[in-house]
Amino acid sequence: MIDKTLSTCREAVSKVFDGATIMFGGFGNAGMPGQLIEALREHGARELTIVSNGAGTGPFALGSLFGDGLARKLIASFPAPSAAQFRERYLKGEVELELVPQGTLVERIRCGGCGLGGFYTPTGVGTELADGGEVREIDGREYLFAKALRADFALLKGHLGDRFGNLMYRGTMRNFNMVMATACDTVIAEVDRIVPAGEIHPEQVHTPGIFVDHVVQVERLPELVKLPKPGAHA
Amino acid sequence: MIDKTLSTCREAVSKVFDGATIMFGGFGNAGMPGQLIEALREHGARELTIVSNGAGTGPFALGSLFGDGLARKLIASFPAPSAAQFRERYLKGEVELELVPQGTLVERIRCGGCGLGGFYTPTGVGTELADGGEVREIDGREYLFAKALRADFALLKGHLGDRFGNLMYRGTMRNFNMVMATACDTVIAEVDRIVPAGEIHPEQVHTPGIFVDHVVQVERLPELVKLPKPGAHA
Amino acid sequence: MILTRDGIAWRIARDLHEGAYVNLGVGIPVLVSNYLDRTQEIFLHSENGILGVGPVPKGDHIDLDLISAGKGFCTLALGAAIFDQQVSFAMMRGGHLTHAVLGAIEVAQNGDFANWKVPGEAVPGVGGAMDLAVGAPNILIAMSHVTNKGKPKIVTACTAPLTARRCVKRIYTDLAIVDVTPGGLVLREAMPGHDPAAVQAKTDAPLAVAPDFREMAVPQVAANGAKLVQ
Amino acid sequence: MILTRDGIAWRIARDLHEGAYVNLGVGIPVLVSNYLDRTQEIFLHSENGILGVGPVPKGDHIDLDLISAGKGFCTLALGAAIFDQQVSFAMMRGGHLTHAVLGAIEVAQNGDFANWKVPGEAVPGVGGAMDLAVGAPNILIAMSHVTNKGKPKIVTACTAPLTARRCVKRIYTDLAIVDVTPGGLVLREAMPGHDPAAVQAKTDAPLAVAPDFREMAVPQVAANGAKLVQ
Repeated sequence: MIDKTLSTCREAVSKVFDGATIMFGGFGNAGMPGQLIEALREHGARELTIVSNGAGTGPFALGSLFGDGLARKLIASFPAPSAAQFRERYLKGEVELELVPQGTLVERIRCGGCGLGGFYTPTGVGTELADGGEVREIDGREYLFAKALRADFALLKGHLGDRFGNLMYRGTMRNFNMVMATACDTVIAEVDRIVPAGEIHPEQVHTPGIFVDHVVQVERLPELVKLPKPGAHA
Repeated sequence: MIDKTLSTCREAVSKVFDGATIMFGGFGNAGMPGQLIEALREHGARELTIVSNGAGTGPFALGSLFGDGLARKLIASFPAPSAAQFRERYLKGEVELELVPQGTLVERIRCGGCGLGGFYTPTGVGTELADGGEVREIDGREYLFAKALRADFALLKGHLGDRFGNLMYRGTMRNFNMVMATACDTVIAEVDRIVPAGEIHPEQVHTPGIFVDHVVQVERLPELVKLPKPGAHA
Repeated sequence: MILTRDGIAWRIARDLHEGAYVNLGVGIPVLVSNYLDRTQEIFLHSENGILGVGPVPKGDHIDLDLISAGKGFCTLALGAAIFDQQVSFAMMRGGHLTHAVLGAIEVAQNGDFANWKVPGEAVPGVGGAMDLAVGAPNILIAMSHVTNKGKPKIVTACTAPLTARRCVKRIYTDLAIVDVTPGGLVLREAMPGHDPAAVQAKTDAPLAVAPDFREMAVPQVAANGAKLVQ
Repeated sequence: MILTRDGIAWRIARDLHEGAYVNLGVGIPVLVSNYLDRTQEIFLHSENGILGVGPVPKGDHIDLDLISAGKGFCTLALGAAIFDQQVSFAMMRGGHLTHAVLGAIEVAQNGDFANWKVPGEAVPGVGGAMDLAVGAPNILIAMSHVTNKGKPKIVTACTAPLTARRCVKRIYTDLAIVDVTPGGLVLREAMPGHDPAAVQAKTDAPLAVAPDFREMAVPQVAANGAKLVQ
């Protein structure tokens, strides 16, 4: 019987090694694997390269990895002004930043997951993020070359999971989790609930288990649910 | 009030012009827009370029377009031996064939739909389908360049549709329908049932209405449901 | 008399109509959602994976898993769809949205604009701005006409790092509405008390005046009580 | 004594174990599903959009919308997932499947193989064969050892149009099991009555004999009554 479930986040992240590249799902707190990140922080692997849309929004979660000095590089599209821990390390020159437009980041990860070598995007052509990049004209429009991106580990968050590794998300949890699940050697997901095999309808499996190595059930930590002021965005 | 529904397939295909490039969803009979194809055949636009995984499996549906001599070119991965109407025209030199590996076909369409210019795939390197193509080494592996593909029209089949153009599929109907919906100037879908707005749960919308122009409810024609012998494939 | 931030948003909302698929950037653009004609069906896109963002939830109707790109909680409108990042950016970069409303630091007369690298901000962040800019056929800019120090933001050529080239279609400022056309900038509307010469005086790039140039008509106060002019 | 087509399939099934994600091509490969150990959980992939293809449906339990890549009706196994073509080919080309079992016209000693362009077939069709071949880490070939006319199909270099280069890991024929290794072809098993020299006589490329070479052990008849040897 296939069983990809593990009982603790500690066990799930125990193989993460110094110097590893790790992708982190989540956009804001939705789909952000807060408990796996906390276990990773306790695990203490160093010199990490972090692939994520942002760099956290405070001292918890991703912010704590920068706060503890565990990361040497960030590949991201938007390290927000609220990502104080990252920014402090970055401004001291202790962490490198590879800034990638969000759509290009998504697509580079997708390429890495689906066996493609790279692609041409119109995004960023003529901007300083294209500096040194290869520009090619295709059918009269200029495109910028971008290369596939893979990582050693993915830390993801789903809503439901099963022993096959199948994942189902809720609301806006899907975000980066779905592409990242395809592009890493070892894929670890925390979920709100592990359900019996077959309970997730085959048509509602968002991330098929083939992409997932380990699933851990967690309770949501209240401190990871930061309540933004309503009205920030309609 | 947005209303993308139309009452007849005839009306839905009425804008198709001579020389148009048309993508057809479906793999086998699942997700194959049989009634739109029949309306297109009656509409009679000629010199069509057809983009489809195959070329039909008999005198009905896609096969009828070749049978009636309406197509001048097929871009496909697998015109099966049962695609007699296509094969006859092809062997007479009346229809051109651009043969593309299935994964490359899917990805070319996806690129066309998501604004990318092209991509590098390992598929086909060193084969006669790569002849004349650009090969590039990326991180020690050889890849073949493939260009985005778009079309003037997409004819698709969904299970449920609504007035916003949202589509939901059943079983293996998704196949090419989901990518093709993103890559064509005018996207027309036949569905088994048009449901009231809001009845398709937002998390179960497979093709968001932004990609779809027209939705028509049809009854499944019995003659389009060809019953294959069970056991052909487990 | 010039527009407030709400006033700019209100004016932009008047130009969005049924069937539009719109992404609203941070800053003034997100305010546009407060002024849309609710009798028309307009789909708001959020790049984290929603088409059909609804109003901000009230009280205990918050769903912790449902946030918009600004990271605030949101609801879903009738006909909404949820998806992942690759589909979301397919909509953006693939040209499926009809409009993106974005803030800007500078807009050039050829449609170049700069909005991602704020001067004085030591840590750069770009997000989805560049993808929106190359994708949506109608890039609408919402910004003040001049900087805090009175420097024109509509320029002959951008000096700030570009977000994208030749993509802006229309600029809405607190003072005027300016179209970017192949022939150059065209002044379409200006606030009462600012004739074309006055607008030109605050604009670095040359403005042609539209044949149907008119005074902008914006009420003092919106239905929600917000001040639109000052 | 050689294997029947069912015999080759039966023997391949013995090498597939719990947790394998397998695509079975047309011809002999699809027969493998009849001989899998049902006490082990093995996921069958169908390139039209299923992971976890179940048995062929019986009688009126047919779902018209549920077909597999061979276009026959199918069912779903416990834990199955449904998806579209782009996800399906991500699994294939992205190296996520553990095995692909494919037919072949020729296999070369360096792991090149040819299976898509059948000699004498005037209309070419390739389907997903090339994508599978470059993706799955274990490409297993199922074929007769020689052609109808007795010509060896395991060759020094392919003459038929290639499907992919240097990707075959193991060849299962009606006569033998041959591994493709960096050092060349290695004969692992042969049918009773065929010693290595006899297999070599029907093989164009040179075969080394594995240190643990053995006689293939296949029963005469399978549990489902199919004849496995002839």
